[in-house]
Amino acid sequence: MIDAAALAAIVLSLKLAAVSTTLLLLLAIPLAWWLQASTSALARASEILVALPLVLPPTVIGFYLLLAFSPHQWPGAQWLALTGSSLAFSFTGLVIGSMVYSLPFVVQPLQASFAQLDKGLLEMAELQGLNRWQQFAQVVLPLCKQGFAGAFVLGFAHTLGEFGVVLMIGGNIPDETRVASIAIFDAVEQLDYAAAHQLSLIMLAIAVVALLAIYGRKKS
Amino acid sequence: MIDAAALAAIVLSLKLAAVSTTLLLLLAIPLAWWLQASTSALARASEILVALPLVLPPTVIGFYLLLAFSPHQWPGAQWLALTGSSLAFSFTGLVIGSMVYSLPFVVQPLQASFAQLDKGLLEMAELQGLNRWQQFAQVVLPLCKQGFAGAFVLGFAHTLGEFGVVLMIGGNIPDETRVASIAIFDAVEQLDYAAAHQLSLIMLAIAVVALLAIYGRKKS
Amino acid sequence: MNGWHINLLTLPQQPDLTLPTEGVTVLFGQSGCGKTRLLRALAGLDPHRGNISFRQQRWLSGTQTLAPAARKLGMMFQESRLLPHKTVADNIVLGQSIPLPAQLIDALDLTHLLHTRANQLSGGEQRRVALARTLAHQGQAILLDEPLTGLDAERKRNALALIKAAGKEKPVIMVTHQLDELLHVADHLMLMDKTRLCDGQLQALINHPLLVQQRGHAFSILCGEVKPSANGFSTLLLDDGQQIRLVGKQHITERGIAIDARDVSIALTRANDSSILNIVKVRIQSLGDADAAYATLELALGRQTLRALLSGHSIRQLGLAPGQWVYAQIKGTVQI
Amino acid sequence: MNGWHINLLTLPQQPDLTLPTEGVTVLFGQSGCGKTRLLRALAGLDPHRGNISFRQQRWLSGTQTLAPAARKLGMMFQESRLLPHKTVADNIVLGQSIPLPAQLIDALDLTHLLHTRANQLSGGEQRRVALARTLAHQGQAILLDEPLTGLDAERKRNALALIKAAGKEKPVIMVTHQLDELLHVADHLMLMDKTRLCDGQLQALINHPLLVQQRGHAFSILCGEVKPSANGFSTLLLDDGQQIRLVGKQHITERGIAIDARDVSIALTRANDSSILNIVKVRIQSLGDADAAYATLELALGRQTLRALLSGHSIRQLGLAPGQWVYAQIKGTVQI
Amino acid sequence: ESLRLAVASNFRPALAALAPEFTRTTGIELVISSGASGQLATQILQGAPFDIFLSADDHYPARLHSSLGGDLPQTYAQGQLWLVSRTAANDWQSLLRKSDKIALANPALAPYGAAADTLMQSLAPLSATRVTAANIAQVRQWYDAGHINTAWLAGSLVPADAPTRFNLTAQLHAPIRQQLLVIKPSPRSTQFITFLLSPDTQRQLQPLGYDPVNADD
Ligand SMILES: Nc1ncnc2c1ncn2[C@@H]1O[C@H](COP(=O)(O)OP(=O)(O)OP(=O)(O)O)[C@@H](O)[C@H]1O
Ligand SMILES: Nc1ncnc2c1ncn2[C@@H]1O[C@H](COP(=O)(O)OP(=O)(O)OP(=O)(O)O)[C@@H](O)[C@H]1O
Ligand code: MOO
Ligand SMILES: [Mg+2]
Ligand SMILES: [Mg+2]
Repeated sequence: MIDAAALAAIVLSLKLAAVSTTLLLLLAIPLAWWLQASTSALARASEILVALPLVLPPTVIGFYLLLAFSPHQWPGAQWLALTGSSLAFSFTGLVIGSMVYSLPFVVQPLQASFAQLDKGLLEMAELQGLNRWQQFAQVVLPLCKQGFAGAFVLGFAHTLGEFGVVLMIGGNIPDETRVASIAIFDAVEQLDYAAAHQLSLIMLAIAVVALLAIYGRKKS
Repeated sequence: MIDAAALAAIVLSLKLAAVSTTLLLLLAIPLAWWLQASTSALARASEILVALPLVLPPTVIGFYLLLAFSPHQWPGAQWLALTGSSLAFSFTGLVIGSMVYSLPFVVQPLQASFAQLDKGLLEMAELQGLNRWQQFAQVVLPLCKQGFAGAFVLGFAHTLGEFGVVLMIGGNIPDETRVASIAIFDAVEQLDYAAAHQLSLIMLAIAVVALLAIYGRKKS
Repeated sequence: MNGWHINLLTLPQQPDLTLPTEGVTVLFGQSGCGKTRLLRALAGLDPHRGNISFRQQRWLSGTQTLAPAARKLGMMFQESRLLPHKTVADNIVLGQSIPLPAQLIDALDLTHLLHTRANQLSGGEQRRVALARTLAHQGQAILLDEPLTGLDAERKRNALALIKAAGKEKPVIMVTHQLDELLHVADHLMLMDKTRLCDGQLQALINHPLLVQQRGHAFSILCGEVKPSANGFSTLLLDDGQQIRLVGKQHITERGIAIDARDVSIALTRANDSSILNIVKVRIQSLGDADAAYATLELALGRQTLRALLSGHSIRQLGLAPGQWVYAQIKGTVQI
Repeated sequence: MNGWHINLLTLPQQPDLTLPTEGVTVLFGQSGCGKTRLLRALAGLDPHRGNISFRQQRWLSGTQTLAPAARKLGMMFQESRLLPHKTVADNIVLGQSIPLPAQLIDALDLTHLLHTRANQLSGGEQRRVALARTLAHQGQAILLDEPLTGLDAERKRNALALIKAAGKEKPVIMVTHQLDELLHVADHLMLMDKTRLCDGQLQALINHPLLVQQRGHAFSILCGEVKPSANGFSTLLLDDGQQIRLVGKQHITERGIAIDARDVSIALTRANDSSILNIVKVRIQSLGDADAAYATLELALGRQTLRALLSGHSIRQLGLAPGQWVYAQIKGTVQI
Repeated sequence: ESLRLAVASNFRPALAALAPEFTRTTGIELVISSGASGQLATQILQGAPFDIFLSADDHYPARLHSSLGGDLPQTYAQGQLWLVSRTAANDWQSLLRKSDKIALANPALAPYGAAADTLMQSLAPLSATRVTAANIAQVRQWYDAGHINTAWLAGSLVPADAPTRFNLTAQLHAPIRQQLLVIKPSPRSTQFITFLLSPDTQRQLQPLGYDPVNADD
């Protein structure tokens, strides 16, 4: 039924989403906490900075990432010097691109959730001797679980569906950067609607299963 | 400096974002409330349904919307019969498309925020004689303001940056459906990098001003 | 007409009772016995099965329930439940189109806090704001869940007077664990434990085991004709012609006085050189368990009963016996 | 060494005091006077300026502050602050690697609730869990912000005993509005109003205006040699050779007894036929304002002072005068 | 009066250069929407309000014609296929052999990509990584940003400063025919087609990177 190329694209998409979302959460959790806790001007500026990528179309973000990754530009040159390989047309590049693009979708629900957490419980937890990590695991995580679920869902699903950035910096290389969203786009462009429908359905099915797992657990 | 076409695109983008976000909030607020309050299977299913559009690339969502809007299909035919005009390639169509695509980004922060609201305050408010609307305005809104700010920012910014769906159902028609994100994309495609940079900067500036207005108010 | 008819099948006590139309009903019972759940059931906040009606209104009938808002109740929750972003003034009149209740605010010492936002209040200040809000509520009844916790003695006295006054206007149900609060405001009593709920007049239930178990010793309630204050005294004229005199600003109410059995001592002769004002002649009805360290005696005072808590030692030393006439010295009284 | 040295410039009372190493210090003051703020300052929860040290540790020095966790304090907040998603058992041992404190749990009647999640508890149950958690804390001191609100009398008695016991192990500071709680557990007292904070031994401050104003009448504290219980009595041997006898299971502690001035009456002769156990011979030191409805008399009892609240009427009738020897009848006592 | 044109991205600059002349002589405004040919075709199938579709190839117009009918597609320009590089090389075959990364448009979507693919197949096997772009403009972007040193481009997109460049149009077995299809016949549409196919206009295509249409095509 499904050809090997389509399957490879789906597997790659899942891998990209899993890696990006994991890294994103690691980055977004402390960031969101800082944004809601701090009243400094720096925090307000960062809040805006995080939201900014939102207003540019993904392909344009991809375009700017393309410029940033360029060996002629400082960041790209640094990366090349450090790792010996280029970020463009690589899985690592896609991960970075997806993270830049999905960051606000992960930070915002977390930040809103943290803002509503009863800070008195943290005071209590600190006096009871819980360290930072325990406070996070035993107080913040369970009490903000809706926020975490929201952040995870938005981040994961958004990365699965990510397309504009990947299109720009990916290069459509099978097994490396040819993710499912690109494959569906290709099919539509070729007016191969049957293939597009099939791939779309598979993506939706995967999403339903993933969401069921999250929301099913959440409400119990 | 800025040519009339670029200006028209920006104005159109702002109009689209304003209309879509307003309608989205009107739709998403009761929806998010229901999703967090209800324990019914229907609510869980709807929760998943709302998040589903996320996993498909925007151009593919645009493709399916295009099919749905088609006068050969039931929804498009109904609309045509009712209004005498087609949804595809119209501003109204863009609004609907943006709403479908941005709905999860508005619903999720609201839902997370509502889940953390102290329901005891609503019990109190009800006994004090506040009606539904007053409860919303005087209890939910001020206490979930971070969630509302998050929903608004994600919804508005995302619609400003919306591109894939608009590209597909809009048809890039000047003044009607050629929004700024498409204009930037066009400029990049035409290798007119200067125009792309200029438009991107304008969009970012608008975003900074809008975000400042939101976050500035929020923390005071 | 009556206040509440309550018959709830979904509480472990399965309460089935009728509360009076007016006055303060105190709901008393151990922590965790279900007091808050009962108040919530009355307010319609949880699903229940049974029947509740108030005056002519059906509030619950089977599982058909009248919405909380339609019951028109003022309720003070065990937690203060203020809107943190609103000022004290806005919290007090929340949802009620009334002017600021200046008298209440003054009596609860909130005037200086009117423009403070609720999230800047101390715990006791929050309680007072919540109480003001509830007492100012224009509804047809008031429910108070431990309204006086966290208040200092002075504020508590003022608050009790307000609650008592509110009971004159509409029925009030108040949860408390404190005996002094109960004695000050209760017209009617509901005594609850995890399985039972019984109710009745304060007079009838004052020595109910559920109450005595909590406070440790017995009370008496004496009623009589109240004579207005003269040269510093109010006088309660008992049915056998004897008098109880009370000094001070507060006057005896028609409801009488409550006397802690600890505050009653016995003498065989009337002491003429004692500072104790109230010495009444009584006949010993029963001695209680005179072998124990302490025993509660029941003393006939006219048609009423006075109780005295004496040490077994004293009982034996004085050779007290049922039927004997003795003098009861009453030191402390609580005007109820 | 000492417990706390506290010198805070950022509280309106500008407290500057030294608290003892052990025992229970009660912090008493009107609602809103700043008690919670002081406890929070001690716990390091708000920014402050000044000096705080505990034993040899500097907790605050200028604005340099030791982190709350490093102060190793058990603190019970005015709100219970339980983790709603955890069981009672998990809440009690939260953050402390200790086994479940079975004795505490039993004394606070929480055994049947150990596996209940905290969001399913009644208000009083929450308070008890929070108290158990705080008393089980392995830190070097304990802060309790109104720990007994919302508890019924029986639970309150048990909790007071636990708090008193905790004070034997490490210093405890406890906020309360309730006089009975204060008398039962206070070794040391901090009296606070919006502008002042003074501290001292319970004995020294028992009739401080800030305290009397709240409760309305005076107290006496009598100390002496305690003689072990014999045939149902404990005896407190006063310095002039007279005795106070107390009946019952509870025995007099070394700290003595507190006597409410309301519970003391005066007779000119010793009544031999009265049930009042304790009649002591005293000399009137001062009469107070005998023209008022009530007056507080000071009575010399050996080297100690006993206070009696009498009606002006009685004082005039008995013709009491300073220097006169009379008999004081003591009805109620509180063992402190 | 205006005429709505849906034009493949690669031809848009050329069209923009020709438009003023057309408007001046006919008084008809051109409303230009550009995009990927496949995307424009999809939209037209769903009723997009365009008068004329200018595709990057002959495939999409044929597909549309089979569903919509009407006049047959017509070739309006012939594409030039170029191989450009920053690396010096004597011939295009050795250039391809020594490149490590080669960018081309997706053969499945773009005729330039398909043409490039055919030429590369003839040299197989090549060691280079093939980086595939969604359209031919993207190939140029990659080249510009320095990610790619060797790229297959349309004549209209060849950078003026590329050190190595080969026009390989002649190597192709079949020309790259960019065809148009009239979606909504009208006198204005006819006017435009007449203008575009006129020898005058066709002559102007050469400097814009396209070969004129042969009279016999
Ligand atoms: N977060 C806050 N921000 C500003 N002011 C506050 C805040 N919390 C309390 N206050 C004010 O500080 C004063 C002291 O408050 P505190 O909570 O210490 O009182 P308290 O003595 O504990 O009273 P209570 O017995 O009512 O708990 C009060 O006037 C209160 O209004
Ligand atoms: N949300 C809840 N879910 C399940 N059980 C609850 C819930 N709230 C209270 N309970 C349980 O119901 C019983 C009665 O609770 P309730 O709050 O009515 O007690 P209460 O008499 O008001 O006690 P307190 O004096 O401590 O406030 C308790 O055993 C309590 O554990
Ligand atoms: O159809 Mo194009 O010319 O590859 O953008
Ligand atoms: Mg309760
Ligand atoms: Mg306090």
